[in-house]
Order: sequence, then C-alpha cells, then structure tokens
Amino acid sequence: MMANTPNTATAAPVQENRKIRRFGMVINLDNCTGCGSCMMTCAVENNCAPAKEKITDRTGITLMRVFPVNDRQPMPVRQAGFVPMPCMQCEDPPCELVCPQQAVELDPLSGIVDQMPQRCFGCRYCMAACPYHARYFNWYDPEWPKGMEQTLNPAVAPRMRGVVEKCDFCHGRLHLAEDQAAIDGNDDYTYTPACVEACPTQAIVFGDLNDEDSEVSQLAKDPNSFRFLAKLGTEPKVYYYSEHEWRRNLAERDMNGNASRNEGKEA
Amino acid sequence: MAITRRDLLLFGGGSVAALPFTPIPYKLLDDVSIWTQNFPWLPVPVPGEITLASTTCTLCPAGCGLKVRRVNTRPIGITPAAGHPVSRGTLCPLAFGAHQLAWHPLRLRQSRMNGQDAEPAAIAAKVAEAVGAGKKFAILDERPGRAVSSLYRQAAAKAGGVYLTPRLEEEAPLAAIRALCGEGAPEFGFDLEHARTVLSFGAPLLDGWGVPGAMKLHWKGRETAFIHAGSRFSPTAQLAAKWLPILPGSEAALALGLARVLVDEGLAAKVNGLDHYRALLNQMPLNRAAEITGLKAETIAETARRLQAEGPAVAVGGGDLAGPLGRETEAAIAALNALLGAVGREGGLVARRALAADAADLAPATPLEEADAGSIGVLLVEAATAGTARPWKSIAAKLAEDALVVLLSPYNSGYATFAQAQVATPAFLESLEEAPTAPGAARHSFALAPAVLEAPETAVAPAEFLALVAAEAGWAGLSEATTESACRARAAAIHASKRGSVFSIEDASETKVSEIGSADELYSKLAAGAVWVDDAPAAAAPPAVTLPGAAEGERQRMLTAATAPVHGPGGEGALVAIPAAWTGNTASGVRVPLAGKLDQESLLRALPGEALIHPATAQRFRLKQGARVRVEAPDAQYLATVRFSDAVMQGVVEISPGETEALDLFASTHGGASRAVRVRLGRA
Amino acid sequence: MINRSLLLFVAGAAVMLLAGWVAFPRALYRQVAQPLDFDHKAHTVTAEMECLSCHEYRYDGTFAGIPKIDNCALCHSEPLGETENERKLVDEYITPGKEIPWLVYSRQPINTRFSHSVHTERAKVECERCHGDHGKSETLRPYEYNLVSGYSRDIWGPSISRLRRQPHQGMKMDDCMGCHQERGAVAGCLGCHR
Amino acid sequence: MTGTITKPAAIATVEKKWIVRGHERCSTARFMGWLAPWIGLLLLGLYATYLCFRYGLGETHLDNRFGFGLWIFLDLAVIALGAGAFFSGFLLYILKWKEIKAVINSAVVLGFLCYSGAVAVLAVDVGQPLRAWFTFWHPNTHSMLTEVTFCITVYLVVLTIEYLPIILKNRKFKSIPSFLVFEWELHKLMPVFAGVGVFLSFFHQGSLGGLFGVMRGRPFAFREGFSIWPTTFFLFVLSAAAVGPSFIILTTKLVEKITGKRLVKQDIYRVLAKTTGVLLTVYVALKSLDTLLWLNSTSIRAGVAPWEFYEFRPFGHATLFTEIVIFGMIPALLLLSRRLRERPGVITLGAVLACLGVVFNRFVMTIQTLALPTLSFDEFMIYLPNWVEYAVFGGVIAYAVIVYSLSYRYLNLFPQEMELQLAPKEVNDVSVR
Repeated sequence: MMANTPNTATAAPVQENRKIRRFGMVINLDNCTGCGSCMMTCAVENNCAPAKEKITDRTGITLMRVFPVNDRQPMPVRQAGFVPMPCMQCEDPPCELVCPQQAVELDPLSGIVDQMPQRCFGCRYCMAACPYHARYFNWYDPEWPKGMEQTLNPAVAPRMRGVVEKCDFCHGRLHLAEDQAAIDGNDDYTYTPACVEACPTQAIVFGDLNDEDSEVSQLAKDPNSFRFLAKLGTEPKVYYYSEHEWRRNLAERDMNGNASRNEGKEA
Repeated sequence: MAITRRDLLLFGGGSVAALPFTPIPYKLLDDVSIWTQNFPWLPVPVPGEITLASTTCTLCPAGCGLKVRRVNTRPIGITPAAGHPVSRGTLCPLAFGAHQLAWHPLRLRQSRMNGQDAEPAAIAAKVAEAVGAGKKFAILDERPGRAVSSLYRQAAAKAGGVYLTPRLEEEAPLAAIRALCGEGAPEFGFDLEHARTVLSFGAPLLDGWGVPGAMKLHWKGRETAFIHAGSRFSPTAQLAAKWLPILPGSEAALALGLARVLVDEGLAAKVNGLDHYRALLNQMPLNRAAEITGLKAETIAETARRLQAEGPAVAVGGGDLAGPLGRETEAAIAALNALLGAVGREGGLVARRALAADAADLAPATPLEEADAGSIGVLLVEAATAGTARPWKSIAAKLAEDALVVLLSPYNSGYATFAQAQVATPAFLESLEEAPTAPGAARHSFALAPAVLEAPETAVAPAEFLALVAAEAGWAGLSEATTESACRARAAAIHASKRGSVFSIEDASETKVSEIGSADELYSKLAAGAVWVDDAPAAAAPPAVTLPGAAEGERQRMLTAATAPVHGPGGEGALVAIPAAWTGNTASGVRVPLAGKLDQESLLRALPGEALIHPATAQRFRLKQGARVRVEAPDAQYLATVRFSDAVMQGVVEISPGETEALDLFASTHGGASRAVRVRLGRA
Repeated sequence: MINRSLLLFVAGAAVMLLAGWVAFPRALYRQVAQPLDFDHKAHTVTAEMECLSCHEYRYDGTFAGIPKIDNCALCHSEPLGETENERKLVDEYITPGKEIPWLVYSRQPINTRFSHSVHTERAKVECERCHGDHGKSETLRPYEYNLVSGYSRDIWGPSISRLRRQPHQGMKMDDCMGCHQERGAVAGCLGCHR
Repeated sequence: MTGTITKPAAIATVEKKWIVRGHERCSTARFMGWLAPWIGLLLLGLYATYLCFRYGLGETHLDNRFGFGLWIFLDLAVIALGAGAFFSGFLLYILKWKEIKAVINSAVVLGFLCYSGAVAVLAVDVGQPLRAWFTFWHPNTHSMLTEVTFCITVYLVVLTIEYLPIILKNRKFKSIPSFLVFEWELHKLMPVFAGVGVFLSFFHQGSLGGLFGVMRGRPFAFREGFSIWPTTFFLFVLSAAAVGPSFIILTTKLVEKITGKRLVKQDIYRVLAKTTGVLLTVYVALKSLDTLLWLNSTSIRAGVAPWEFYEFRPFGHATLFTEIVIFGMIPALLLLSRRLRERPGVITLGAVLACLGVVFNRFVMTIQTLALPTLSFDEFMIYLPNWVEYAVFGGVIAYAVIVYSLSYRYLNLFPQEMELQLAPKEVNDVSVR
C-alpha cells in the first residue's frame, strides 16, 4: 500500500514530500487515578451516545476504557491501580488481516489503525481477533435525548447500529490539523487526541514515534516502558510506563500460573 | 386473440432475462447500501466554524476553568483551561460531558406548582402571600458564599426569616480547627501543596476532593508521603503511599490513638490544654485504639512517629462524598493537627485572608441542622446542579406542618418530589453563574461563568425569581437585584481591596488587581470567564490553639464517638454500611448524560444504587450477584442491587447512593451524621 | 407459434430494458428548484471575481462552503441591477438577515471528509477539476436527490451507466480514487472518511 | 392452486398426485399435523429475526467479548455436518463409489439445507446484511472470511443446481417436456458440478478452520501451518469429511425411524461407517499431533503457558479429553472395526459420537476461544444465549425440517426405497423396527 513513484509524469508531485508518521502513546500508569476523564472526553469527541437502559459494561461503547487492575494479592495487602486502554494501534494489526471487506486499514501516512464503519457489515471477526478488546460493536442505533444531538462533533460521523467501531486516535482532530497545515503550506503538523488533552495528571504522552526526538519516542525506549501482550507480535504503538514492577508484570499473562486468579469473583 | 397464461409467462420471462442488463439491480443495491450508511433517523452534525468560549465550571464547588468548544452557537465539547490558577488545567470526568446537561431528559422546561404548569410570577405571589400570612420564611442555599447568596441573606433579613446553609463536609474540619482558636480566629484552608506528609481520614484526595488530579500534580516529582486511613479500597486508598484499612467509623479512635502516641512519646507540639486532653487520652490506650480501628498498635505508633518526623505533616478530615464524620471526630482530628503543630503553618492549615465583607443588613448563615425543628413555613431551596449529597430527612425535620416548599432547579429531580412548586431555572452554561472560593482552599478566589448557551425563554434565574418575590412582598431594594448586580458588587469589593490577581483563560494572562483601572474593568474581565485569586496569606504568627475537651461532657462525647463508632442495633444478621459515593452519582443532582460510560458501560465505578459486598459476606446472607436487597437502618431503608467485590471488608456493605433515600441511611438519629451505620439486609 | 413466443419474450425484454435505462433513472431522482437562481457568470466573468472571494477558507483551513448571507450583503445591500432574482435576494434574504436555503449539488455525506484546502492549496487542484464550469454557469439547474439514498445526483453523475463521463462528472469514491491513483496521491481510508 | 375454497378431501386428492408413483406416504392430514409445529417454530424464528432487524443485535445476548456466539458456533457445526453432501458427491462422482447413489439425493438436499440455513442465520448475525455484497466488491484477499464467503456463496449455487434435477424429477414436473429435457441436460453436467462443489467445499471447510487458526491475538486458537494455511485449515477439512458420512447415516436412520420404512440397504451404512472410521482415525492422529505442537511450542511463544487454557472452569482438561478421546478416538475405533460395524447399534453410536465430536470441536473453537482471557487482568467470561438466538436458529431448523419433509414426500430421495418396499426383509437386517 505504500506510495510507489507516481506513474503519470504530468501529475502534480503530491506524494513526494508527505511525511510518514507513526503516531503513538506512552501512558504512565503510576499517574492514572482512574478518574475516567479520558473516557468521558473520548465519548464526547467521538459522538458516542449516552447508554440506553439495556446497555451493560459488555455491550457499551467505550473507545477509551479504563480497567481497574490489581496484583491479585489478598486484601488488604493488595496493590491496585488502573489501565486506560484505547486501541493499541498495532503496527501489525490482527484485525486488519481478518476483515473480509477492507473496512480496517493501517493508515499509511499516520500509522493509525482505522475502522470504517460505513464499509463494515458487522461480522465482528475483528473483535474476535483483537486480544486487547479494543473494538466495540453498535448493538443498537445511537440515540440522544431530544435536542442533545446538537452537541455532536461535526468532525466525526455518528455510527449506525450493526457496525464495529474503535479508537482511531481522534482522527477528526488529525483532519483539522491537516487542514490547517495545508493552508499554512507546511507538512509539519501534530495534534492532541482528546484523552491526552483531558488527563488531569498528564499521564498520557502522545506524538510521532518516527520522530526520534519526540518525547513519546524517548519515553517508549525507557526501560520502565512496556507493551501489553508484546509476545503476540502485534507491535502495538501504545506503550505503558510504570516504575512499579507489579504494574509492568501486567504486560503478559502470568507464566507461572496462578490458580487463584478468578477466585471469589463468581461465588 | 386471448392472452393466455403462457403468454404472460413468456413476457415475464423476457423481462426477467433482461433485468440483469439494466442498471436497476446494481444501482438499487448500491443505493440501499448507501441508505444503511445514512439511516434517516441518525442525526447529522452540521459543520461550521469552531470557536472557544471561556467559562467556569459551577457543577461543584471546586470552580475549575474551562473552555467550551462551539460550532457556530452549539457547544460540542469542553476542554480544560491551561494554566488556570484554581484548576491547573485539569477537569473531572463530569465536566467533559457537562455541555450536554441542558438537554438532560429530566430537564424542567416549565415552572410548576401543585403538579400544574405555572408562571414563576404566580409562584412568587404564593410565596409572598405565605410570608404575609406570618409563616416563617427560609432560604436554603446549597451553594453558599456566592455574591447571589448575599441577596438571599438580604431577603431572609427583610422577611424576618432564616438563611440556611447545608453542612459542607470539606469545611467541617476547618470549622473544627477554628473552634480551637477561640474568638476572632481566622478562616483556614489546607496547604497540601507544601505538605510533606499528608494523612487523610477517608477524604478522597485523589478521586473527588476538590480539583481532580491536583494532588498528583502538587506532588509530582516530590517526595510526598500520602497516608490514607479509610474503610474503602477506593482509588485514593489504592494510590496512596500507605493505606490504613481501618474499620468503618473508627476515625476518631485512630485520631486519638495517634494523639496518644505523640503525647506519650513527647512528640507533640506545644499547645494549650494538653492537661485536659491527656485526661481524655488516658482513657484511650493504644491497644484499645488498635482494637477499634482494626490496625496493629505498632502501625498506629509508627504512623504517629512518621507524621512527626517527616513534617510538615497535616491530617485531613472531612468527608466530601466518603460520608460525613461526626463533630467529635472532626474535633479529634483538629486536635491531632494541633499536636502536629500544623495549625497556622505552611504545609498545614493556613489562615486565609479574610474576604472583604459583603453589604450590611444580611441575615446570618444558619447551618441547616441548627434551625429549629418544625419552624419553617415557606422554604426556597436553590439546588446545586450536581454533586450534592444531602438527605431530605434533614430538611423535612425543620418544616412546619403545612410548609410551602419551592425548589429552584433546572431539573425535575432531587427534592422535586417533596416540593409543592418548582421554578425552572437555567441549566449549566445557560446563565451567568459564579464560583466562589473552593472549600478548604488556602486562598480565596472568585470566578464568573458567563453563559455560552441560550436559556429557554421559560427559565428564570434564581435571583430573578427572588426579585419577583420581593416585588410581591414589598421588600425594598431587592426587586431590582440580579445575579449581575450582585456580582458587580462583589467585583467592586475585590477591586477596592486591591488584592490578588486575575487570570484570563482566553490568553492565559495574569493581571494584578492593583493594575486594573476600575471595578467595571475587573467585572468585564471576570464576565469573560476570568478568575480572581487572592494573594498568598501574609506570614503571621500561628494562632494560639487550645485542645478540645476542656469540659468533662465534651470529653465524654469524644470518647463515646471513638469507642462506639457504629450506631444502630448489632447482633446476628447485622452489617455495617458505609457510603461508596463519588461526585456525580449522588442524590439531588442529575447525572451527566454520558456518566454511564464510567459505571453502566464499564466497571470503573459502582453504579448508583448498588450495594457492594464481599462474596463471603454475601454467602453468609445467601445473596446472589444482582439480587435486589432492602438495606434497613434503624429509621431508614433503601433498595439496592447486590454486586460482589472482594475488595470490600467482610461484614461491610458499601452503598452507592442513587436516590436521596440512600443518604437517609447515613443521616442517623444520634444528632450529627455518621459515616458508618449498622444495617440489616433483607430480600426486596 | 415460435414466432409469437419469441416476439412475446423479446417484447418483455424490450420493455424491461426501456424501463431500466430510461424510466428508472428518472423515477429514482426527484428534482427540487433552488430558492434563487444564481448567476455565477455575472460574478466570475462580468464582475471578475475569484471563486475564493465568496467560497472562502476559515482561519483553521476548513472550507466555509456556500457563502453566508452577510457575504452577499457586502455588495448587494441595495440592488445593483434590475433583475427579479436580485430583488428577491435583497427583499427576502438580505433585508431580513435570513440565510438562503441553498441545495448543495456537491454535498458529500457526513462520513466523507473532504478538505478543500488540502486539494486546492497543497495539491493545487483547480476548482474546475471537480466542479466543472459551474463557476461560469448563468443559471442554477434544479437540484436532484436520490429517493433511496438521499444523495445528490452529482455524486453518481448525470449518466446512469457512469460510462464515458467527464472528469468532473461524478463524485463517488471511485471518482476520488481514480484521481488519486492518477496523481499517485496516497490517502488511506482515514484520509477521506471520518 | 385453484383459488377457490375446496374441501379437505379434494385437497388431499390433488396433493396425492404429486407423490412419486409407487411411494407409500402418510395421509395429507397426518402430514399437515407433522408440519404444523415446525411451521410454528419457523414463525417464532421469523419474529425473532424481525426483532434483530428492527431494533439491532442488542436483542440478543451477544456482546463485545462474545461477538461470535451460538449462531456462529452452530453455523460452523451445521456446515461441517452438511459436508456429507460434498463428500458423498466426491465418493460418487470422483471416486465412482456406486453404492453412494442410494443416499446421494438425500445428501444433496441435506447439504443444501445446511448451507442455505447457515447463510440465513448469518444474514441475521451480521449487523448490516444489506452491505454483505461489499465482500465481493472490496474483498480483502488476506481474510479467511473472504474465502469462506466466496466459497459458500458459490457452493450454495452449486447445491441449488444439484437440487434442481431432483425436484424436476417430481411426477408433476416430469409431465412438462421442456423440464424433462432441461433435467436430462443438467444431469449430464452433474459430475462437473459435483467436482466444482467438492473443490469449493474442501476449500471453505478449510477456510472456516483457518478463520480461527489465523487469529494471532488469540493464542488458544492460533496455529502455525503451511504457507498461509494454519493447521486448523486441514483439520477442519478432514473432520468435516470424516463426519459427513456419519451425518448421512444418522439422518437416514432418523427418517427411517420416523416414517417406519426401510430406505437404504444395510451395506450402505457399513460403507459410510467405514469411511467415517478411516477418516476419523487419521483426523484424531493429526489432531493429537497438532495439539501437542500447539501446547509445547505455538502457545508458549505467544506468551501463554499451555495449562492456562484449561484453568478456567467449566473448560478444564476434560474438554480436551472429551474432544479427542470420547468424541474422536472412541467413534473412530468403533467404526474402524469390521466386527463392530456389523452391529447397526454400534454404527449409530459411532455416528452419533463422531457428529457430536465435530460439533464439540466447533464449540471449543468459537466459544472457548472467546471465553478465555487474553490480557492479564481479563476476567473469564460466561455467555448464555437468549431466546432470540435460540429462536432464530430454531426457525432455521424448522425450515430445514419442512423442506426436507416436502422433499421426502414428493421427491425420490432414496432410490432404493421402492425396491426395499417390494423385496422381502433381509434376514440379518435389524436396522428398522
């Protein structure tokens, strides 16, 4: 899919100087207080509707979702915290491979794994394939209380029932940045997704991983940074950071086996 | 020539055979798919120019600065105001969805009286008539301290009534400190920014206390030890450097136990009244404190030593939404602060500069619980939009038999079922609002929230309604008053004081008040969404502090609060209930429409109306996940849904309030309010 | 007998072909008249105005689209000429300050993100490439919309078969993709959809 | 047909004329009585379908973690069982096993019903069925699901073509000369269609397995393999081929039981049983090998210790044992043994176990795969389908029963039926009671 040399010599050389970006994140888990600001602002930015009565935590749409986690020790010595999970924007996305009609694509210019709800016919194969549960299905049509549809963000199209959606790093904001850059006549833009802007403890750092000097690139290389399920080889572009070992240990499933895992959960 | 069936078949066959050679099937297939991509019943956002409007969040007392992103005139999102001196560029989750509140399904679009639509003027006339008939007039102001509040106090004075304020849990520990300083004591605020060790008694400093994320930002890159004593494994408890899992209600015992160690080991600061306080502490041996709190004696001793050694240290009482602490417990925590030498010290409890006094002839603020029972004949309630947690029971007790209750609120919720009349007021962002000093803040501040949305024509601002009442009742000087006039008066007072500086959200600039030419100029800055913040308090000698419990009776009450912390009958089948609240799912406000993302659509919070219980406890009561239960306190009951959580203490049930009835559980009968109460669970 | 059968069969086929190629395209679209008849030529040729004089960009690079009534009022606060259309413009819209409810021929659905600035400023695509000589037209043709999908007819293009269409005819995804391919311009799904 | 109100007796007379000459069939009233409850179930299924189309799939108990549920599981199972059709075709037309002629018509009808039923359920299962054609217009050639969609669609067309001559041989239709000619021409082409069908079927059965095998993010399902095909690709082909004949055995026996007639000769059952036995043995061997490889290499490299998968009740080690030993090895051995195959009861038992085995395998691949946690803080999830899901599938079962019943009544599904009706009972034939 990458750009080949333009095959028509007369055409304007649009392609040559486009910068190839790899947007990514580093989320500092030690700073996350689990407030949920990222989830709320994400829902507002991306035109997610308030939940209907029947919707549950398993059918809801939370493109950014904060999971409560702990070290599975007994109370009261247990250590706990939160893991905010947007789409991991894998560089080798397992969801892209499986979509039968190219509704999922790894964007060549930004590295964003991108889901086109208008192309999607709702087979949900990508949801099964995603180990991060970052994909959400529209079990119903979205519905806003009367008048509230006026508050919708025009940079993002509302989705209809029967399609899958996911975090795409607030592409509406990326588009605005692109428009501005085009008017300004440069290709040197970046932007801030809603969750990054909203985090009250500035736990999320966002930027271009291709840019060696960016804060996000530097942080991603920190020995305390890690990625979830790295062994699956999906190459996520969302990194996590923690100075606490138990949090870093959340990255992979416990290879030593921990039989007490779901004890006390379902009695 | 007759047409036969065969002819028709042939003709039809020809048509069918030709169909694939027409565009019909393909074009229709395409168009129908496009139809599914643009279902006519789906809303289409209209593009336009994006602009930002600066304003202030008035949903809770924290007063955060925010920018409303608008397309043409429609608000489409909220972003935090970078560099804001109060909120420091942070916002809580609810603020992000707050621009949708104007369209909340519970929105009250028309004022109502006795279940019928009514003109606000008619309601005002009814109020004036009742006052004229000699009924005692009262105003309950759920957001005291605003400029508009002075209008209420004037009205109360004119009507010979009372101006009631609810108990603000964040202010309670500061009031307790003030009580120790005697006559003429200054107002206090917490200076957590400069503290090195902070001990909180259940105060949710990291999740719901004041400005979100502020503590994390204060303490970023510094070695601040945050110790949290509480019964809930709340986010604050999880993220604290140390969590002391104390048994429900045992805060007073812990405060006394810590004080005991400080006194016994000679670590206490020099304060007055140590002798009588020692008499109290003598009845609280460390082992007894350990037994009541469920901690090890050694842990208490270590904590006390640490507070002393790693100063400046401060103890934060106050409940916020963790549930109220009793007066005696607050006194014990105040005493602990006194013993730590935290009163009047940087990194402790600092004296706030007094705010310029409001105009004269104001009725004094009477705390709701001090009002005479059954005395009020006409009650106006100005409801806070979100984040209030007050049981209706505490209000009902003060009402006379045939009292007229008028609720001023944009929503048909909260106390609405108890009010004879509801005045539809503008919703958040629809009218000029104000954000006075946040509770517990070390400095005064004042911000205005200009309207960024058009209010419905039927909505009447509280001040306008008060003016209607004043006109009917003939209260001179009030019938012309508006929110704006009250705010202008406050701006003038601030300008006259020449203190502090003004931060403008729009260009993130700061201007000293002394450099601002006129009061009107200051007002216009504030009305554009700027915030005024007082200067830091001048260094002054710490005030003289006297430990509580000088009187034998007071000592006994404190001791009782510490040794018998949980009220209600015990015995077989009893559980201890504690509130598991967070801003936004409490009783009298409305939920931000998207708040369901945090509970209903994820497991980040408990849902309103849930009873969290340890699976082992549930097994003892043969309760299943999702079962409906009746939580019965001695004089209140509440229906809740069981959810298992192995982070809940055994024998404890955490109640996430959904309606005001839940709060009634914790408005216990023994005078003050209580954080823990003994309940029984019955099947609903 | 064979002849009669064949005749009937062919007749059926002919009727279907006629219906499909002639009646169906007409039946599928409905015509609506524009609120006013705008003369582009009078503005661009006679008055020598640029497209961007009225169809402008906002400071953030987004395209403002059809000009607002204030824009028209800059010149037409009083009628400049004597046409019926201009009188209507002044009396019915400019004086009361009402926006003209134009029906936009090239309106894309909400899921399509088309950045005019990226195309005209960065890639230097001429307005005419997509809008044809609309800027030189003297009259506004009726707006046509699809009864099933609701799309403007300009998106599919005037010919039902979409064969032998001019570069500016048709604004379906295929048309965008064709031009992109021609110019070697990479834009993933994300480039044009939201 | 007449358009006027007719007496039941008259209807019965007309109806009888459609029945194949020489076939004994029950009375019209009795047949209607048999159909009635199925029609009821079909209507219920249609109502449930309406709910899904009108309000969205939130009407089911599917959720974000169980995007695949009862429907996909049963679709896979039904398609695997429907493999009897392609495999019988393969045996008859490619390997020229003449015995298969006795059941080929029934197998074709069953195949058609399994596939069309599965497609019908899929139309409800996907969120936007009106956009399903995008797969053909914008296919992602890397996706196993694209392969499945293409193959199933084309194979369904092939099955329809194979079904057509069976219908056209109906007594009434035969009276129309052009139909007869058409049928005869079609018949000549049948081996071609069967060949195409076999190819397509082999391919999509494999792709269905590949569907799970390629899911890199799901270490429980992920398998390595040859080129682009994970091992599940081949295992699915093999398991479907193995149980196809067993399903033919079971359905035929069921029809015999219900109608109380002998429809095929006993030796047909033995041939089919032996086929299952041999193929199942190969399958079990390869499946065991694959499991060992996966446990000791593939899943470890994905960062999951093998025992992890079986840590969550109710999916303990017993599932693996059940799948491979009880539903694999045992039926394989039962049907492999010539001595045991002599006993009809053993054949039935073996066929039942083999069919259950393939169903269970499809269940494990869909439901267990999704139930197992992937992230370290995931919870094990339980999913229980609701009535809407059962009803939609029930409706498809009802559709299949109704169409099969009609086919059995009016078409010649079992060519040996008439012969067996006239012939004296075979001495050692105890299959029919």
